[in-house]
Amino acid sequence: MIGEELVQLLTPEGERIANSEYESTLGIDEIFGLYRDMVIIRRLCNESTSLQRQGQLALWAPVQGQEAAQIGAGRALQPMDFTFPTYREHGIAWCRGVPPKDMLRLFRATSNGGWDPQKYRHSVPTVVLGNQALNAVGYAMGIQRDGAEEAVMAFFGDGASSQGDVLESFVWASSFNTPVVFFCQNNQWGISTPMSIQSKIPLYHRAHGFGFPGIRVDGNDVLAVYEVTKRALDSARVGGGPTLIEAYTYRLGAHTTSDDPTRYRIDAEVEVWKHRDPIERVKSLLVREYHVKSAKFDEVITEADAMALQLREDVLAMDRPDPITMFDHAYAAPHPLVEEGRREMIELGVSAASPS
Amino acid sequence: MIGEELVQLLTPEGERIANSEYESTLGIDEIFGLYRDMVIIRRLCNESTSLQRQGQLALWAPVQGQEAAQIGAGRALQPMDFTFPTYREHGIAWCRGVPPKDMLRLFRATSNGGWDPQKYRHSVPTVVLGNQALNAVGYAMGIQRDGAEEAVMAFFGDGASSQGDVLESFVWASSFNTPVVFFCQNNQWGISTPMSIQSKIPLYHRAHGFGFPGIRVDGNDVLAVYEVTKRALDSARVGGGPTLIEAYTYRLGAHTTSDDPTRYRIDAEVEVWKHRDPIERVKSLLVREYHVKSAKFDEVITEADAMALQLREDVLAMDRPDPITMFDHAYAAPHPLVEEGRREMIELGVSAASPS
Amino acid sequence: MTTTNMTMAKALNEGLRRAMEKNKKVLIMGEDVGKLGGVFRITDGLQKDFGEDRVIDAPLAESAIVGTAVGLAIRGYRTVCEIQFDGFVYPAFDQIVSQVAKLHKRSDGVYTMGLVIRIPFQGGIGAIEHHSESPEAYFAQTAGLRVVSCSNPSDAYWMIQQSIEHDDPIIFCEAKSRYWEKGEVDLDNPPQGLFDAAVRREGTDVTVIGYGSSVKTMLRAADTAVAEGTSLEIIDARSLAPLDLDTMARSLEKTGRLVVVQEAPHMASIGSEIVAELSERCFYSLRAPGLRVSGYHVPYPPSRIEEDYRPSVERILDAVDRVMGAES
Amino acid sequence: MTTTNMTMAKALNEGLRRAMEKNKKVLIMGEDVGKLGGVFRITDGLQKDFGEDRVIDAPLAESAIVGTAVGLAIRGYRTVCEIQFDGFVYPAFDQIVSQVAKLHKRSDGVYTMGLVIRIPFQGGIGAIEHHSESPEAYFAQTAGLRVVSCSNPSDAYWMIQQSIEHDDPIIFCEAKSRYWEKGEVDLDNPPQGLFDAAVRREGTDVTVIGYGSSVKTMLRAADTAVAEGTSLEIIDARSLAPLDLDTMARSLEKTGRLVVVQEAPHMASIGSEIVAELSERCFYSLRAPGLRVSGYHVPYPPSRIEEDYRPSVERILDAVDRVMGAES
Ligand SMILES: Cc1ncc(C[n+]2csc(CCOP(=O)(O)OP(=O)(O)O)c2C)c(N)n1
Ligand SMILES: Cc1ncc(C[n+]2csc(CCOP(=O)(O)OP(=O)(O)O)c2C)c(N)n1
Ligand SMILES: [Mg+2]
Ligand SMILES: [Mg+2]
Repeated sequence: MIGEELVQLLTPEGERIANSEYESTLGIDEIFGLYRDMVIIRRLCNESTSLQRQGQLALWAPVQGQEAAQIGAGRALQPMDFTFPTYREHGIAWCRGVPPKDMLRLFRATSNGGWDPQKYRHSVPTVVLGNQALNAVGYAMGIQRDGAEEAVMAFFGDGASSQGDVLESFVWASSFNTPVVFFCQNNQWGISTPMSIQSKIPLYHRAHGFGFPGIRVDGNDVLAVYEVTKRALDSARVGGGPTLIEAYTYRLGAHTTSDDPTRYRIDAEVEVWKHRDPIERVKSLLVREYHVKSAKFDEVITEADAMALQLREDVLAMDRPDPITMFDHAYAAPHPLVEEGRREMIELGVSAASPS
Repeated sequence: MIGEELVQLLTPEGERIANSEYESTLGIDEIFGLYRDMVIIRRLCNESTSLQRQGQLALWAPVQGQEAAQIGAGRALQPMDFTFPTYREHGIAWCRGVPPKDMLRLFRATSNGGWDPQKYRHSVPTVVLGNQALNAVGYAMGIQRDGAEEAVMAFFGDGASSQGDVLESFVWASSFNTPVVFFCQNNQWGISTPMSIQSKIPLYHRAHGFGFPGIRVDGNDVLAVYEVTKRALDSARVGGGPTLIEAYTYRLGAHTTSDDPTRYRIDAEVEVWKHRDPIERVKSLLVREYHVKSAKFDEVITEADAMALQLREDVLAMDRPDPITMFDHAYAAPHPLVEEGRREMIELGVSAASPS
Repeated sequence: MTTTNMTMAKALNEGLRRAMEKNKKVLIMGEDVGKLGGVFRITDGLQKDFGEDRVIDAPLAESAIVGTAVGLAIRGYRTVCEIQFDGFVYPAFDQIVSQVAKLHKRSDGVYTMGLVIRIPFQGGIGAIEHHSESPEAYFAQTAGLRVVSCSNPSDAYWMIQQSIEHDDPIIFCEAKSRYWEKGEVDLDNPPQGLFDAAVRREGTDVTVIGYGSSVKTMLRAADTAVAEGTSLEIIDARSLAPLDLDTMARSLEKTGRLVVVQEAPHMASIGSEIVAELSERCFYSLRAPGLRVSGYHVPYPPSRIEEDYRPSVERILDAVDRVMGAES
Repeated sequence: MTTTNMTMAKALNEGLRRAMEKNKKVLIMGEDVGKLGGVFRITDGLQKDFGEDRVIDAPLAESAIVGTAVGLAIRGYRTVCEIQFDGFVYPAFDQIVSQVAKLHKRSDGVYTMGLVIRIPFQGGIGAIEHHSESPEAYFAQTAGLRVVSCSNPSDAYWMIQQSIEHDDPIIFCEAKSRYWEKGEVDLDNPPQGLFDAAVRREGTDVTVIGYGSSVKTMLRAADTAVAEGTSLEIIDARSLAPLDLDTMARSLEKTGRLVVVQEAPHMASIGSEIVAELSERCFYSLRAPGLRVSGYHVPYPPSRIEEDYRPSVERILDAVDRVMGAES
């Protein structure tokens, strides 16, 4: 499946590859920064998985294996851009500045969102597959009307690519030439559904049928993802219209902590992909080409550990919300049924709010 | 827009064109038959329009300009195939053997269907844009499970091509390699919405992005439509999978009798397309190449007039249904709310049914 | 007070125009809303005057019309989505229920879902299938949405403006069979709040509550009832979610008898809610069971027989007789 | 009578298996229903035994799952569609309302829409958003559909088979929080008809009606009530559309007091319908207004606080106290 059509700037061993279309524009500091981001996200993910095992989270959606796809895309974004994630975009959230503890509110089941989407210019998670693609195109239509040089990125998976909403969003993005980049992480699986059930041909081709560019990038190659995404965003911001980026990658872990992937996929496949680990790849480059010392790598690990410790502390301190908060923001304006419910709950005495 | 990508076997003047991929396999009798079908359908359409003007129909959806697309496709079907039409497929219905008066029940507002879809292997009309594309793929999945050599054809318009259901049907047809031919009549307009709002590139390309063949045929060239459709159906029946056929044509009339196209399109455009009339084209061929005499053409007109007369008679005789029939077939099995309604109506005395 | 006489269709058009003039962030989006002015001409002339950027002809995809309006709302725009006919709102159902209704909550109040989804609803125009449906209860049921209905020019003119100004998402149901009826519109002052019911005619014997196309039928029933010596109080619910139960209960305390009228089948409907709520609130004043006069529980019939499906004067009076005769 | 003890999940699995054995035209289609056996393992092992042609792993598109099942029905197949979670049925809403519900009618009875749409519904499992919804009233309202709910192994085993055999399309709501509870199943004889309500516990003071996950809560409330000297009659509605109003009315004639319990918010809900219908049928026997104990009118909350949203024993008893105290 991985052929010449795939944009790659690094081999799995971390050696540079010449590509006729793209070259890496990043220096040592930036590459090291990407490395750092990836290590932190993996650490965050591991910590969250163990928090879930310990009963501290209701659920967790791991991102192992997809760090390069998310960090490459996330770092290509500009602050003024806006992003529409699914439930698995922890790396993107990290790049947008969302505090890790806020990312976990959804999974601790204390919030259906978790952060201020306008502050971070990163929308709340969309769990219903595909809805966000249309929302992103709409946001991009707003950018056009504002005459702003901004872009929107819509995230979705290989599985969601079959949903009518994602496909309609391609129609609209093309018809209105909206500044939107569709970033599809093809991690080969939609829970137990293999990619082959969603499409017989590489996914990025789908864009061509709608009249805009589609491109497949090695989603485990952070340098390639960064460059491909950056160019698509740059183009979108100045009227170049939409692009579909298919980041070809792999979900090394379970779909979520509720999932049991041994029921539907074989270990050998996972092993193959472990050899394409996105973090090791760039580490090799940093060592070989930039002679980065192991102390420097250790620093990142220390930093990641500290982050994880803090995260754990924050999560444990995250209390069950007062039930009365379920009535807040159900509507923007006062609503009699909401007020009726609020009164009833106060009378029942299950809330800390005092009876009125 | 019409370029070399378009399959054509006849010029607008009715001269044969060599095509590297397709050649006409039809002899004089068959070609004359197609001509006859087209004339009858146009006559049916004119009669229906005037019936509507005279208050005898609630609505009519004209098909002028699209006769070649429908008759070419309709005659390429085999009896065992199954078809899923919209509200405008009068030519297909004709080819399937649906009696003209039954086609008009929907438009006289005496039925939501009008004919026995299993008898004619032609489904009842689907008014909600795009729904039928998925229904057709499901039917095709049934054919596969039966191991039958049959194909399904799903009809839709350029406008409906933007609906999620049509796009999802492409995913499914490709993933399951179903025996379905998608027949899109691109008549350039979806009510007032020009084709350019649905797609910036030719519609037939869309199939390529889903991994199956798409082909554009001159929808006003009945010989080309016939050959292209026949090949797609033949392939589908023996496991060749889906094809999208874009019949490039034009809606010469209004969207429906409720529509006023002068509000959104210019006469000049209509004039251009009148010169591409599908009936004149094949008539020229019959005259030039086969020396068909005018008496023979007159016979067809006589036949069409007789059909129209009969149709008018049938429509005028089509009574308002007994209101009590609204309770029939609402459910297959007895349902208390239906029975309650039926009882109430009988008590009200608005039905011919006697009080129980 | 200067009033102008116009049709409901024109009143909607004028209301939209005024909302667009007042607020540059107001957009209109839908199928055929531009040059054609919509199949009912509600947006006639607006694209010409406000441009293609503000009156957007959409590709034919309802989920996308609503889904992009959600994104526009996040960006600070207020989009009035036109759904061409009631029966075509269902492709957008997922976006409405999962995003429109829930994003304000999910974002902890950061996102304002100030959008309006206009739906020409109910039957009575002799149309083919899917053009005469009553989907209002689907939306009324959905926490996060509000549902209102208009059936006369004054309400049309004002309610559309009030809806556009409102910060919650609003499903705006227009009684399409009333589009061509004329009435007086006071262009200076709204007759009442968006969520208030209106007593259209005072009466003493039976409270008859309905909305949309049914209001006119109810008023005709009231005329006939007078001749029979029965006085009906006619209430136009106007807001279907939330319901103005105070106005309804006040009437019921007076009459003690209730009939609810709607084109939708009665199963889990607005009518069920009104009867259930008022049976609770007015338990001791009710002198007869609250009755519903509704469409039948069958798919909307071919329009040649639709008048036998829709609540008629006769069926309303029949229910009135029953609540009058039920005296204990 | 030989009975076997099994969980509700297993009972559904066995019921599906038996239906597939009996009729070769029965198919299963849904996301992850094959190797994984569904996220709740309801279809565990079925693909292995019946093949990929009969247990179909679907691309991720709900409109397509239902839309193709419609085509399969036209071809004579009976498809059991699995919707992964309640909150993901909305993309299929259009196909369900416009085609599934109406094609039998539109084809004048020629097409049989014998398909079943299985929806694990309601909350109580600590899930994230969209995994705990109660969409049943959307479907109950829709003429052309039938809606049933199961909440114990015996019903699960039999109702799924009865639904598959039935010629009308059925929305099959499974109380997902009850999947893992065990109970006796008589494998030889169904306990009752598909559309019958069941009196789960006899009582004399108050009729408490509910369905799905609420039934167990209602039974617990009945236990507590006994201690307080109040006798509750507990009715599991089972069929939500049509409702078995005869069984309900019979109980109410005896008790004179009604409480309806549901997780859905009360607005235009199944509960509204039950109260409205029974207020009409049992007007002269009702000793207090019928009350509804429902979810609140807000988007389903984060699951850490869901137990304060779902009807609790306390809230049910509170309503019982109110109908008991209302004595006139
Ligand atoms: C409309 C809808 N249907 C079903 C689901 C249940 N579901 C959650 S994630 C998932 C798989 C998604 O796969 P993919 O899009 O590839 O994303 P990934 O999880 O691999 O990141 C499914 C079926 C859902 N969230 N939304
Ligand atoms: C889901 C849906 N939305 C809107 C409509 C209203 N409508 C009926 S026909 C039509 C235009 C369809 O255009 P196209 O698909 O090109 O078919 P044509 O009428 O040109 O044959 C529209 C918008 C509908 N029937 N269904
Ligand atoms: Mg995936
Ligand atoms: Mg068209």
